[in-house]
Amino acid sequence: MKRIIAILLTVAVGIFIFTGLYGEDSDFKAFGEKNISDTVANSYVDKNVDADRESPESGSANVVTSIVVNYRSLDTLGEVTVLFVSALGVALLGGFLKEKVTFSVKPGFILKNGMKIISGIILITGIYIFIHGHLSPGGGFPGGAMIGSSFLLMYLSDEEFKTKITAFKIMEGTAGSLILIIGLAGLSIGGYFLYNFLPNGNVGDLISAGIVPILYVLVGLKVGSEISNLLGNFLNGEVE
Amino acid sequence: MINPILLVAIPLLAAFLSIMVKKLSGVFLFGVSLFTAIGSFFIENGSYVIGGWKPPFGINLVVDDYSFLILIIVNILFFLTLLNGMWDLKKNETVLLVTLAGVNGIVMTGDFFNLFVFMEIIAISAYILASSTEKYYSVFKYLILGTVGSSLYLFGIIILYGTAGTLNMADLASKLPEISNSVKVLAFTFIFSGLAVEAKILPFNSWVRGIFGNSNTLTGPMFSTVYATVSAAVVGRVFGQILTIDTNLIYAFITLTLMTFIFAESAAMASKNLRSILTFSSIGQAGLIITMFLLGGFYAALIQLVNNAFAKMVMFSIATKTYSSNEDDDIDNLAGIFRKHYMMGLGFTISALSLIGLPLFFGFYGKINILQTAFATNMWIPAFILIGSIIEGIYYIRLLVKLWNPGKEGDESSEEAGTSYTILNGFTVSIIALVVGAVFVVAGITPEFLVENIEKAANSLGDINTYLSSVMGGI
Amino acid sequence: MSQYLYIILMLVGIYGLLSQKNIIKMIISLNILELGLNLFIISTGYISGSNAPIIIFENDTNFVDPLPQAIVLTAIVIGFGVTAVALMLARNIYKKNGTLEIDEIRGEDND
Amino acid sequence: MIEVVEIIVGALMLLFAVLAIESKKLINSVIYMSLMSLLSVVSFIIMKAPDVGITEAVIGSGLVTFLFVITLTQIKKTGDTK
Repeated sequence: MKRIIAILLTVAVGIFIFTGLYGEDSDFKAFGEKNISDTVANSYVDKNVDADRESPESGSANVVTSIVVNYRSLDTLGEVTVLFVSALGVALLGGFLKEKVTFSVKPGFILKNGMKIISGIILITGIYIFIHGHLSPGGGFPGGAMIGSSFLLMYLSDEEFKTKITAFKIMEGTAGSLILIIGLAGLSIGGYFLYNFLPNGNVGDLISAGIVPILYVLVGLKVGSEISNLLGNFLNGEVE
Repeated sequence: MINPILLVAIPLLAAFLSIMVKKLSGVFLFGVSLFTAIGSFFIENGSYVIGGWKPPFGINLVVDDYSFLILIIVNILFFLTLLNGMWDLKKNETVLLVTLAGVNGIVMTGDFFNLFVFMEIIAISAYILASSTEKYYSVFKYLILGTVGSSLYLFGIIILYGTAGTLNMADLASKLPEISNSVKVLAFTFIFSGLAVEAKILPFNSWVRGIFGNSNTLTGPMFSTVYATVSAAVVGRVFGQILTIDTNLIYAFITLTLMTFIFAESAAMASKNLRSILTFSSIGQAGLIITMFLLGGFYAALIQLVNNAFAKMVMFSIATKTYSSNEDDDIDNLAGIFRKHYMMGLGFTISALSLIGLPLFFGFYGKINILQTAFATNMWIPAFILIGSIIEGIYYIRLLVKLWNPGKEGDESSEEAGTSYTILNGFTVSIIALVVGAVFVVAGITPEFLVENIEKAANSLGDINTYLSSVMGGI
Repeated sequence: MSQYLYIILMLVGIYGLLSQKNIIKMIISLNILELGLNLFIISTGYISGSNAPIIIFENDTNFVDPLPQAIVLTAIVIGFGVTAVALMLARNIYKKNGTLEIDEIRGEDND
Repeated sequence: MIEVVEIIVGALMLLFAVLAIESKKLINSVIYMSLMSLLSVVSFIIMKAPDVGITEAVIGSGLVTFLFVITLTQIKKTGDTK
């Protein structure tokens, strides 16, 4: 009975969406026919948002990174706070279970040593991705998540790798405070919060785009330590 | 003159530092909350740009008379909630700092997607605060509804971006006439349903009973005042000023909010539990306030918003304090408790009477203006509002009578027949109750100082042109 | 055409939320809803015949709309955060009530 | 040609979504969900969004699947029937 009501309700919402979006008098652009000139993103791409800036706006080759960190940087600050609060919430909710869960299947010799190599490789790729965040695709978030998954492999593969590492908390705190200190420095130097006060250099080489790479590296470190903490808390449970 | 971004940045900085120095997090919390409560008085109106990029491209924080008033109220309420909830902090200091940053950010932001991000920050902090009372299933229902709501909200603003090409509130307001009607109806319905979860409107407020009903001395006042004010203020900004919707859509939303008002009041009439009466009263007031915002009666909505926020601060803190000291808030067993705590009883009575809207109290101006704006529209809306207000008056008067004279109904009130419960360490609660009660009475008699600020805020919400000129000519 | 599929994916997520009674299944439907929404957001930004928004040659700026990608980047990580909190809640619900079916959990609206 | 691949990937995702909701065993629905987010990485790449593809690959199919499996092992309900 409940299933039938659910189906009816979903079909009703679906009809409402389809007639609204794809009806005859709706000017919602069909798939693929949108042209970028009538959206805000046009000047992100041509990099001429603020003509009277002395150097080219943001030297970052990856336009998405320049949007996420340079043009709409408050979103990224909010985003990092969301992950910070959910990592904190997981710690508070699951905090009473101190011991690390031991699985029935003990990790064998091959698994233990193989993981040591693989998690090293994943760690380096993660760091590479968020250092080159403003040049190649990817950035602080996927890079940080890769760091988290490399530590996850270490948690799973050998027993005594304890999950309560205070170093992550320290790194998380310092990276977050550094992001805000850079923002406040931008406020005092350039008059705007998170103002890009460093010279921009030319598009494409590593030291370019002002504070964009610095911010994205800090975001990567913070996201990495938060996700490792969060996964560590998930691994804590009653030792059966 | 401090830059309003500090109201968001300083609490965040304190939150990030407080996880490193756990012992100082309490000091950080009270210090930063005091800073924002005082700092919010020293903000100048204007559009503050983030990162130096002009509004349609960058994100801007808009401080006009409306958000200035809401900022002051919300920061004062936050500080009072901390004073009330000192005993129930339970390692939540860092989460509260992040909530403070999110609350300040959501009121000031001038960008739709930024509003979504701050809404998520507030929602996740609310899930963690609410789960400090170990009622995990109610928190789970709140999480599911909250996440579905914010996903629908994101779907709505993406449709608007797909057609209008911008995410900035001012830019979108100027581009609204070009969007076709069917897309507008679709997008506004989804945006309204997204915001309705937090604003406790009918189809999405099944979570409220579990969260508010089981609240402790920190989460009770926090959710019923700070969160209620912020969610109503966001609906006021988005649907009152920016997105002008045509009449038949407005009447669709208004039927929802008025049904919320009527059902909540009648449910409060039927419940026998102090905290659940206040819960249903909060839902009802939220419905009433948002009806006023949708009808365009900003002045009445803002007075009722302020009135409801401070009245609920007093009532919820007393209700949760009695529950935490006696583990029971059934009003029959609590009969005559105010005889033992005169100060709390006085504060509770004044705020209850002001909430109903009796003359001589501040709430009177709210009720009068609500009825004025309602009568200006048509016959049905004021009829429902009157019915709801009468129901509300009945159950509050009945509640006060029961809580004042001890003993069961009927037999004459005798001193020892009253409840054996007492309220422990209620000193700060009674001080706050008295202060807020005094403010209600003074504002009831000489309302100039409060009403004239609310008048300015209502006018600034009314005219979109000053908003557009301040943003488009942004500093 | 594939935009219709992503909207239907969102509707399947909504259907899952309405009809399922197991807590883990509800979290899965929530993830399906968010995934469908992210796919829909990217599909609104897609421009056929243009390439990814990475500047390789200075003058060639025939790009897809980068703004929806910045939005989805944030939405994915928010979805991850909410899923982590939801799963921890599910674990606590199971520890407290011994079951994951919502109709077997005793009403705790207001004890 | 690329549109055909897109439609197939979209239809497969839809199929896995329905299977994830309707399957009896919890562990099966978790596996279907992670398969679906893996396929979504393919469609992100087709729609010229490499940033989002990498993020979805690492977070969506990688860590979210781990969270579900760990929660199920903690709950020991991997074989839970409806």
